[in-house]
Amino acid sequence: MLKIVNGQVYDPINGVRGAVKDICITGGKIVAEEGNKPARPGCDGVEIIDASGLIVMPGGIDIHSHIAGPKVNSGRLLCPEDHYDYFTVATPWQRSSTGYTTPGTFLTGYLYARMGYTTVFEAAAPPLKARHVHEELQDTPLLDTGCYTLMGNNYMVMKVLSDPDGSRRQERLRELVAWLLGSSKGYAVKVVNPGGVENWKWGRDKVDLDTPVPPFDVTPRQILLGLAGAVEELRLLHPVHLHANHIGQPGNYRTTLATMGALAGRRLHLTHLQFHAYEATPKGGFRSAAPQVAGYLNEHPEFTCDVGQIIFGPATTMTADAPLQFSLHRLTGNKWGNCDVEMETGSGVVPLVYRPQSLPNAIQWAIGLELFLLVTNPWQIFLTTDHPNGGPFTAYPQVIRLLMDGDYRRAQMERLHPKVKDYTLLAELDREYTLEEIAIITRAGPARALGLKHKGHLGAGADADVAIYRPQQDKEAMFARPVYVIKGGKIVVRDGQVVDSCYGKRFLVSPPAPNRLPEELEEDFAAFYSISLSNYTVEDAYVARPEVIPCA
Amino acid sequence: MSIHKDVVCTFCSCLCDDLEVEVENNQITRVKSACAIGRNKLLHARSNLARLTAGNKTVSLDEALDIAAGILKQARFPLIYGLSSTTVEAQREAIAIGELIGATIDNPASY
Amino acid sequence: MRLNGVTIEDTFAEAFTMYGARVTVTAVNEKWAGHAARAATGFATSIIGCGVEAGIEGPALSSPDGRPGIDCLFFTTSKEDMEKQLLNRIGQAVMTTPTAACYDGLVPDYGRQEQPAARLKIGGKLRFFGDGYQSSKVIDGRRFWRIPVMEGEFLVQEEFTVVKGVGGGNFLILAETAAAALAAAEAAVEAIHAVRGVILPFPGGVVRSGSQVGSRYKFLKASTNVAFCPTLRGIAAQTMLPPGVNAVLEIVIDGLTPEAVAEAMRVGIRAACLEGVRGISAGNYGGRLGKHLFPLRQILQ
Amino acid sequence: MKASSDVGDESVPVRITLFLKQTPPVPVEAESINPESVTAKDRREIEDLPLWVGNSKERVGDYFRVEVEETEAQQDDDNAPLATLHLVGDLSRFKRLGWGMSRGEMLIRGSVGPHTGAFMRGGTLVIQGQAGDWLGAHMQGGKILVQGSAGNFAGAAYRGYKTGMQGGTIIIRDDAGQMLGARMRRGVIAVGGNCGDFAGFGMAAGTVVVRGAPGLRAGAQMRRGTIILLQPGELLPTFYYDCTYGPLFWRLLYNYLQQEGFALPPDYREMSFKRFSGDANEGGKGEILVCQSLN
Amino acid sequence: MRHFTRYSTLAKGLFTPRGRQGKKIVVVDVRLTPTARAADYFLQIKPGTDFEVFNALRALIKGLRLGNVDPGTGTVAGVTLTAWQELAQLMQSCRYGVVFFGIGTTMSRGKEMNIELLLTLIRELNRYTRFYAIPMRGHGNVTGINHVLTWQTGYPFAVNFSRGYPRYNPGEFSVVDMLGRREVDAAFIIATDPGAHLPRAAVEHLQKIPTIVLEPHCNLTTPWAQVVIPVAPAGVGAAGTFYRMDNVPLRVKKLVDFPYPSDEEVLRALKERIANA
Repeated sequence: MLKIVNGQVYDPINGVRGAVKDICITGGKIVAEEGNKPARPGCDGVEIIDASGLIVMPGGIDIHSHIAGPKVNSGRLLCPEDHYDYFTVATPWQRSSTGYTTPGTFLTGYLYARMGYTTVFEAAAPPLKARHVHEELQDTPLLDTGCYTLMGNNYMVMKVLSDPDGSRRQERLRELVAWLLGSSKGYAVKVVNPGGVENWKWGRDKVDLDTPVPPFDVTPRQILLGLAGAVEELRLLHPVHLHANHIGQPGNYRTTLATMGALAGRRLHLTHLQFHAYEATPKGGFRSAAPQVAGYLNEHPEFTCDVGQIIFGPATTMTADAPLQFSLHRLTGNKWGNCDVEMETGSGVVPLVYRPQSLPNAIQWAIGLELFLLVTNPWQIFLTTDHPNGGPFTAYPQVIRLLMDGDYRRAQMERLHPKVKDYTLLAELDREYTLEEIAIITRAGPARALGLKHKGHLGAGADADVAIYRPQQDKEAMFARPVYVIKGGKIVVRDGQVVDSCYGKRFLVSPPAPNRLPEELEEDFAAFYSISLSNYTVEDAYVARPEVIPCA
Repeated sequence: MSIHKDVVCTFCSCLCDDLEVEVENNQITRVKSACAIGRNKLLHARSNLARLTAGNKTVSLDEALDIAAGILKQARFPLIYGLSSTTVEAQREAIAIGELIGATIDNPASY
Repeated sequence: MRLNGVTIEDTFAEAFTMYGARVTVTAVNEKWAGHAARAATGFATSIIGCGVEAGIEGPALSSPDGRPGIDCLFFTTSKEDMEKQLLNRIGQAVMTTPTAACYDGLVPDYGRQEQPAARLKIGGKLRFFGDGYQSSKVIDGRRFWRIPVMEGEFLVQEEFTVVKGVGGGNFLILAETAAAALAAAEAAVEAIHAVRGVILPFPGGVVRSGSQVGSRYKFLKASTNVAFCPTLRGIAAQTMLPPGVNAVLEIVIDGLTPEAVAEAMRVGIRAACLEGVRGISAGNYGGRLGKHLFPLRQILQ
Repeated sequence: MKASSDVGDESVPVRITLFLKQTPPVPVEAESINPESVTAKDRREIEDLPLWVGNSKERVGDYFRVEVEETEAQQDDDNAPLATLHLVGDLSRFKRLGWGMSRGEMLIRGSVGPHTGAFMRGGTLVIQGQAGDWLGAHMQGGKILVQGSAGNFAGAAYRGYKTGMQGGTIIIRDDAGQMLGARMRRGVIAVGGNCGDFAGFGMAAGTVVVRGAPGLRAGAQMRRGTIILLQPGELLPTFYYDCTYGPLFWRLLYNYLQQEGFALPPDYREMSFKRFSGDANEGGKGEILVCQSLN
Repeated sequence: MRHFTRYSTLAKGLFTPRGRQGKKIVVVDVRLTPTARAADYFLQIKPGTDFEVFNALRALIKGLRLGNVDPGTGTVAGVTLTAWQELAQLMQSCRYGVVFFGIGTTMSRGKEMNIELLLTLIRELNRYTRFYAIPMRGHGNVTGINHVLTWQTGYPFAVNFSRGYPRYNPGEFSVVDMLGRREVDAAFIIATDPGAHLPRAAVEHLQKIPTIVLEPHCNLTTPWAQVVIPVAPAGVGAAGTFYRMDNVPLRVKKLVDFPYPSDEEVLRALKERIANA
């Protein structure tokens, strides 16, 4: 048994706002305190952590990060220069590894844990290569993980959607989504630029919500509504996880608003919203549309989002949004890797550097922070950098400081291109996040949005993932180096250093549907896939510690 | 007799995964759908097997492992090479060994 | 004090700080280097009307490309003016001259200890004439621009050094006749040519229309030097002409250092003390104009 | 007061000489050996500097006999005087000598292994022997003089980087290998002998001079910069002939090379060149100047 | 070996229902191979000119002229300019193109620079259409070791751990170079046959140092290796993951029992022995 005593606890799900409270841990779970019996160190195998004067929070949860799988590995492969100067040396409890914006799997686990994060979701797994995602997650220590299955440009999904018979269409789609999730051992449905990736493969330009997309002539709107419907019918805990169309393009906030409008009243998670909140300027540039987008979110509590804050410095952009990556390559002249996953999706990788003196980058930076500050309900907005697209996740403490410390934020604004004030209103925003709000956007909120009832809080029954920080004026320093991090009841980080190693769980779902490919599609699979159907499903061997989260 | 369907051929990197393999008495007796080389490789998988030796003497696996561990631990600039026809699961272990002994790891992709 | 029978008046030449730059022009031969240098330093007698004072200092101390070269000196009252003038003059006079190239001549620095006042981007701006085809080379820590021209390439150094120099060093030759004044002035100019670090910006090194500060007309900053005009000896109260003097000529010296100016004055005055010269004086504004004072008698000792 | 006088005491100019005692059995990484790291250290301290011998950490003293002698050596530009460092012996198994050095002088009487002078920022590195691969890779300043030949990737970039050498001068008296000055962005490389394929590959700026026979594909992928071939070689068809002329900057460069110890006959100064611009696939703003005639 | 029938030229797909028909196959090689015979076009180039080929194709696709190559009679790499122009046109105007390249390109003069240029060519072709490049990997799971090394260490091959963390430098830490320079003092060979495919100098050095081999069958390395530990071959006697040359991971099966443990088991035992010794 492990007992954390006298800490100031921030546990928003249980309404604890800084009260001094003891946390008891047994068997990897948080348990109710047994009366007032003082636990004595050394007795009854009780280990005590004296958290007097320290801040105790649930372990951090990253709802959207690219940490494992084919395109992350392409990024590592493409950029050895990202790795030379950033490495860990092997110790008895730590493997060696390298990488800054695309750390190796071991280092990814250590770096997250060293910030107090204990759960991370890989945001994009193409089903055909899902085995690869799981192989990497198997090698990612100290974290509970899961992955989202890409479906927004899947041929079989589009084929089903092209069925004119409405009820058959819905049923088939439900079965197909369930099967794709099951085969890929995914946790949620990920949609990336629905229809747009496929359209680009045909050498065509960007799509609007109602542009028919070859080869089945279904529209992005149909894909989106169809998948959202299937997700609801399957009672998945996390709604459609959407990377909307027109990412990064001036004027795209209209598409973002139209997308939200199409799903108003239903649940939806919009990822890296910063990249989708640009208003066009007459000269072809963009300005912040954070007020419009945040305004809409404020009236629609059914939606959640994560920000995709950009961080100045190097980043490696990687996404299933192949057309975006191609245009970034053309724009920057930087190297570009692209991968086409036969029936399912595309993807691309381009390294780049965000610079405060670049006006577009400065505006992007400001838009991200504006969204944080303008969305009033912290349960609707979560901290991400869309790692490593907006910058590495290791910058989260810096973002937390930007949110909590207005003076620091204003000082950082001075580094920016001076014209940024003409295109954003960040300078006028004085809101500062409280510790409780930080606990919501980094833990409690993502847990709730993911439907993980035993995560993101410190009540009895929760997984014993705890981060203990020393309060400091400099919030970046505070969140960068927890005093303790406890994963599944085990102390894994002390004073910001990894002291123990273990591997976490993988979250899976089991939707109420037969776990097989709808019969009508078997022929297509056999004809058009390059592998046999029986070799498609990710075997149980690839998930050593599964945890199936029951559907609602 | 048992029939394995959708078998993956590991001969080359095409990894054709539609082979049908018949096994009888722990012997592969028939291979369908494979190319000539793949079929041959499967049919003769159990012939010409290597022998457990150390310094040309037959040894037990334990002894061989002891000798191998001794060589690798002592080496000051060891090389781990190959890994091109084995599983990722084995490759992982080889990398872990490489890290333990401070080796250089390379595979045929380097030339 | 008398020198060779000429009275050296007990006065001082009053000079002021100017910004100076040395530009080395090289070309395939002396002829074409001369064309470029003369054009670049042409019409640069006085800051009052030309915006710059310039002249040929002499054969180049060092020629980076090993070809015949000429050092030119330029003086202005501000760094901004210097940049404007060098851009115009190098761009219009050196870039245009066949085979000519242009280097910062203050390398090696002209015996100065203090830091240069500035380095002006000259080649670094002229380069845009290359319309995107210009290219640069860094050789031994210095950047040169190569601008494609019809004959080949114009090579010009990216930066030119500007130092604080001295403008308006001077002396006056007070002679019995205009002919005697001219002969003395020519002798002085000839002698000063041997001195490095100075130029005589006026035509032939001599100026006859010396000026006084201010004027009765509001729109003029300077006007004729009434005190030394022989035709005004009778009516002008401030006349400073000794008896027997019927013509005065002035030698004006701009230099990179006060020492160089003093040296030029010394050799110039010595050479000017010829038959028919009554006295040597200097433009002295009572110490109001500049911080550099060159007392004639002290210089000559 | 005391501290400053201490510094004064320690900064007597010295020459430190390391004599190789035994050839190591496996490659050694010796970035610990450069003028900065040995300055103001006594013999024992220098002997205690680390060496990576294969996969184990050993000491400089295990492989070198160290001699420290006071000399009249000149003051370096920077505040404290630096030791002049001499290394004696066949060091071709030693990697990373002079890695990142920023000032002082290092003289190696023997051959060296790969990465010598990589990331160098200043000072002078003289190698009286052969140099391995990646000589002066990513160099930013200073000067490397190799009196023998150098391997591949001299002045080049490591895998993945867009930019290799960013300043300084590398002079190789004899031959150089492939990828000479690949992806360089500033600086001068001069080779007295022949060089391998891909000289100046992907250059963004800077100058590569090759006196002997160039390999194939010189200047492939170059965006800007200059390759000067004093002996003609085969060029890729994405280089276009412009004109034959005598660029003035060559005279400046000639003088500079002469001054830095890269001797060329006097008539080379007046040479005219065929100018080719390329690589057209990358915009064509680079140039290859091929010696045309000696006037 | 079924690349032609199952994956490339003959394979039918959603958008290529007629298989071989409707596809254009171009083979560029130094000799007439069976593959070349099956192609629509065969361009026989001079050995070692891959770089020149890619360079010229890049230029032609951009509409650039070639210096010193006569537009009418000129050749590049031994093939007429006209043929290259046709190929460039074909590549630019196709709907979806793939370049399969093999060790002829990676091993001929220019080596990795050939690949860099080829990939640049492919990148640029994507301004006009979709174009891809796939390396033809020989060994069954060489793609897998590249992947696992990359996700664990950050680098795909030539990874050195001598200082306790991964470092990468092909040429310095690659097998042929290290053995050629006689730097290695012990070798551990797993699931490959260096005796059969490494250059002679490299093999000679291997024969001089203690070499341990993990290998199911007798091959050209086992006779002289100091320690030979036979294992069950993957995909026959042991299950596990293989990555196809286009990066698709598949699980290979165990079909029959072998008298030997799998590589994985041997390696794990060895790891523990080393760690606990």
